[in-house]
Amino acid sequence: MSAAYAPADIMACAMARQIRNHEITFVGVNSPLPLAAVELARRHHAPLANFVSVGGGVNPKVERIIAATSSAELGRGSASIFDNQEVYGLNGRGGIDLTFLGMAQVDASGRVNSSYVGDRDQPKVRFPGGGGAPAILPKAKRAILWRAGHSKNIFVDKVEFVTSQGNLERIVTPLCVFRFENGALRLDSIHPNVTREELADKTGFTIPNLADAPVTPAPTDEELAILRAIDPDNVRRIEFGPQ
Amino acid sequence: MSAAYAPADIMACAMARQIRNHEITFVGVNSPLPLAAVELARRHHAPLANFVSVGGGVNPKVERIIAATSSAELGRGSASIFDNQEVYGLNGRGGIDLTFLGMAQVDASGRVNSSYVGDRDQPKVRFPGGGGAPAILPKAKRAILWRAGHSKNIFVDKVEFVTSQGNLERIVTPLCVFRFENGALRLDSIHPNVTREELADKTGFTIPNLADAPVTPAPTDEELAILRAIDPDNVRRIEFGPQ
Amino acid sequence: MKQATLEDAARLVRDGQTVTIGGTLSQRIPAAMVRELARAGVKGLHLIKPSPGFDADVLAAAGALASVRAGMTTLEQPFGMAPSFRRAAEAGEVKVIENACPAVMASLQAAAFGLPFQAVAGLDGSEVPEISEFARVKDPFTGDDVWVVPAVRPDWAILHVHEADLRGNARIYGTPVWDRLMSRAAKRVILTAEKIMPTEHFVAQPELTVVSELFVEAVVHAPMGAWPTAVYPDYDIDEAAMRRYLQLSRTPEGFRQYLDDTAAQDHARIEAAA
Amino acid sequence: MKQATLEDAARLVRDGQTVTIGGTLSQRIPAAMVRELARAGVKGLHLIKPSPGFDADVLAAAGALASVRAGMTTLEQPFGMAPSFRRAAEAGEVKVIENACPAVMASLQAAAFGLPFQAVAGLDGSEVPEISEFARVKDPFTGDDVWVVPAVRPDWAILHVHEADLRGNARIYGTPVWDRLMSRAAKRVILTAEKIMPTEHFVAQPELTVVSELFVEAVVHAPMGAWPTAVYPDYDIDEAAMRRYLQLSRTPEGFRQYLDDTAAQDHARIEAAA
Repeated sequence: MSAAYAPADIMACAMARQIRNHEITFVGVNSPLPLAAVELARRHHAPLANFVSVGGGVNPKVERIIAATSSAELGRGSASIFDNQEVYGLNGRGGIDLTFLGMAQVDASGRVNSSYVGDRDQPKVRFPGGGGAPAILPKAKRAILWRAGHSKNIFVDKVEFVTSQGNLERIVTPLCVFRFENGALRLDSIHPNVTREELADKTGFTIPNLADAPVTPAPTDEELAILRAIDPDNVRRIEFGPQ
Repeated sequence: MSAAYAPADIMACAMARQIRNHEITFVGVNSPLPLAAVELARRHHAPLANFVSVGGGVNPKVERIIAATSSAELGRGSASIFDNQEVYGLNGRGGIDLTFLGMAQVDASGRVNSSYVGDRDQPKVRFPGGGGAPAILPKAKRAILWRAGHSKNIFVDKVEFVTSQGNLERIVTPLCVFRFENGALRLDSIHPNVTREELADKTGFTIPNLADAPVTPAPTDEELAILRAIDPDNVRRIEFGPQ
Repeated sequence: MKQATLEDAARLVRDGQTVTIGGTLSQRIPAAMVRELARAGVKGLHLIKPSPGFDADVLAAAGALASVRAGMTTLEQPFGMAPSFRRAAEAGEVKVIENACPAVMASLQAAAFGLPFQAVAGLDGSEVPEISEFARVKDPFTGDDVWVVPAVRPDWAILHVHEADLRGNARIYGTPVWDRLMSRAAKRVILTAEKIMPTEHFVAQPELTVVSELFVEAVVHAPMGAWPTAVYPDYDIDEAAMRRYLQLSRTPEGFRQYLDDTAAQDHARIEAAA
Repeated sequence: MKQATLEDAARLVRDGQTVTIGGTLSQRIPAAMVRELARAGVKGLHLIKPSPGFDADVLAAAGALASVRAGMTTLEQPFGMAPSFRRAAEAGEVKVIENACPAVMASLQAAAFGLPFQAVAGLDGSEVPEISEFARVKDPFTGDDVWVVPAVRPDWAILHVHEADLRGNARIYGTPVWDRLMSRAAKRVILTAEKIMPTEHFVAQPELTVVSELFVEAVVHAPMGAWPTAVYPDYDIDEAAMRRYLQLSRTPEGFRQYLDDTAAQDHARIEAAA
């Protein structure tokens, strides 16, 4: 039995559980939740995980979760500094084991659109762009996407434009975890207190194994205690907007 | 009227006179004579010449001429360190105004062989290789070659293999200075006390303007004084072997 | 020119030129110089930068941008996307050369080494190369197809650094992000610096120098020159100032007011430093 | 393994592998490790290095080299060319992949960024590309022909550094020559270090770290580990020792004696340091 927790907390736990000792995990910009996940993992089950931050650190000391993960704060306590050329060199030669990547939209086939919707030269919606994802998704051994929302505008049947695709393993949302298998998204687990109806309603494609998938293990007291310790101000929830 | 001087001295002076304020001059490995020329120029007529050394320095302090010019000593007093990637980046984007390059052989058309003579897989003579010259000669705005010897084995009519060619401007030897013009080597000047006969005898190609070329101005007292100050042990003469 | 005022340095940048700008998103952006470019009314700039943010937004609000070649443009959490950039992109006023960070990096690397083009790792399955300035080349050694991008050589790299001397040597503490590469890729560099230090400071530890004097055209002493973006470890993002900018920049009049409001401060800080 | 003896680290390198070796000519060569490879009797190595020197000569004398991809191989003034390398090359025992320093660099850069090939600037008029592993590619953006070289990813980068910690972070003072690139291009790195320092030393100025712990397989504490080559500013070339090496290495028996003579010293220095 766990204490009360927010969607961001179970997302951080679900992400943290994928982080392994000795592997190299990369966290890029705009990533307070993955940052929380890495620090949770390092303090919980994976103290020997290697963590490369786009903020320049190789195994930096993280005392507090921050919103702007491109900050050079994430070089603090590191014994070396990786600038962005280093990061993409490491990625290009296959050195990243696990990466977390944000995205604007994803479809039933695991294809990501972070570019635009509508006409290319005068788009209806301009997204930020894929960042490094078009090159990281195919090169990292495992990629985990996340999004702090879950709606039919985000989880679509077929994206209009493919910004990136590749070695997608899981997608973590406030409602569930998807797993990418044989070219399609399946339900890995549904979060506690989310109904299968609600999930189906808010997802723009048919989930093949909606009925069978297990429930995501709730955050343990230990996990929640660590999250509170490293993030007393709940910065990890910032992507959910004002609470 | 000048004091007595060695061939290395007039060579250093002839090279130094080509160095200009504000330009970027590059000196690579195995280059005590060019190093002496640069430091002479900086202390004589070109105090604002920029000097990039393969030893890592950008405008390093040079107190003594050294034999091994790849030494990191040539980063001493520099405000930044250029590793070799930096040097070849600068070269590739056209940032080197003047370069000094050694060579094994050169022919009447200004083509350099620093690779081998004879069969490629079992050469009669294996030279050190062209180093960076194949990429520097075409990219530097002006290149000055030098060689501490002058014989028919060095100055040949036609090289068997072209290691490099390009923006050759002059070649400085113990006997003369050649100038490269319209695809051919001409005599820029003949050193004092060298006869035109001797020069012709020791050169493996016909010098078109042998009779007309002027005499190289002898080192001035001021130039010689600077050379002695920066190189009291005559390291600049080392390429001539034991004296 | 080397030692320069903000105005003098801004005048170096001409209409229609290609610029690359240091820092990333809302981190170590040469914001005072970017505002001065907006005040100077420069037009038609082509921005190449893997990860623009506050810089692209201000230049978009100023109507100074013709195109942006970027992997991702955002102000990052807690601000979200760059709204003026987004507006200009959606209106078709700014041409977005859809890209990926390492592809923009490759265009700059090619420029830095004098190469006509460079390959980009990854990109399998992405449609980005199909709608942008990429080309397929057959690897002559394996026969495999690979995406390549052209060299792009900016006229200017505009960088904000922790420390510079008046010759143009500069240090950045923590990640230099893309600044090292930018300083090599561009034809010339404009520096704004938190502190001006004597050359001996750089000579004492030359391995720490990120930008060499050889590359630099102008050095502006600009304390707080990245404000309201962050300069680690000196100051963090000024969230209130950022929100005020976001509020004002919604309209052309508001943006003009923002430029006017910040002008005195931008110039006073630099005068006080001189 | 990380912390290792010279013997343990040398055993990592297998017959027929591709290696790149730090330093240049007679500067900061990991000479103790190179001698140990010769003692271990490793054969058929492929050396890729823009500017080999003492390393190539020792490995050639040991009969350990199958090929050398280099721009220039020499011991530099005041020693002249590398005589054992020259002898092996002229006898056809070592395949010389005729090259240019920036082309070897390009092969390593391509490896470091995971690219199949890279273009090389310059080379106009040179016959080097015609006899070596180069290919002509048409620049798809301009239609111009350009020389490219394949990526070469060494199995090992063997580097001698001023300071390392036991996790593999390392500093080099003065020019790192090609070592920074080599540490990224190779699959894994073997370090020998003048000094072992605590990790806090690197954390205090992380911008000075040239090699990251992520890349490193083994760290050997090897004071004077570059002897008889130079480590600026700690020690210069030992000219007498270099001449003794040149004298002994003229014959196989002499070279064997050289390895034996130096073995006690190489190992004693490392034991004393441990």
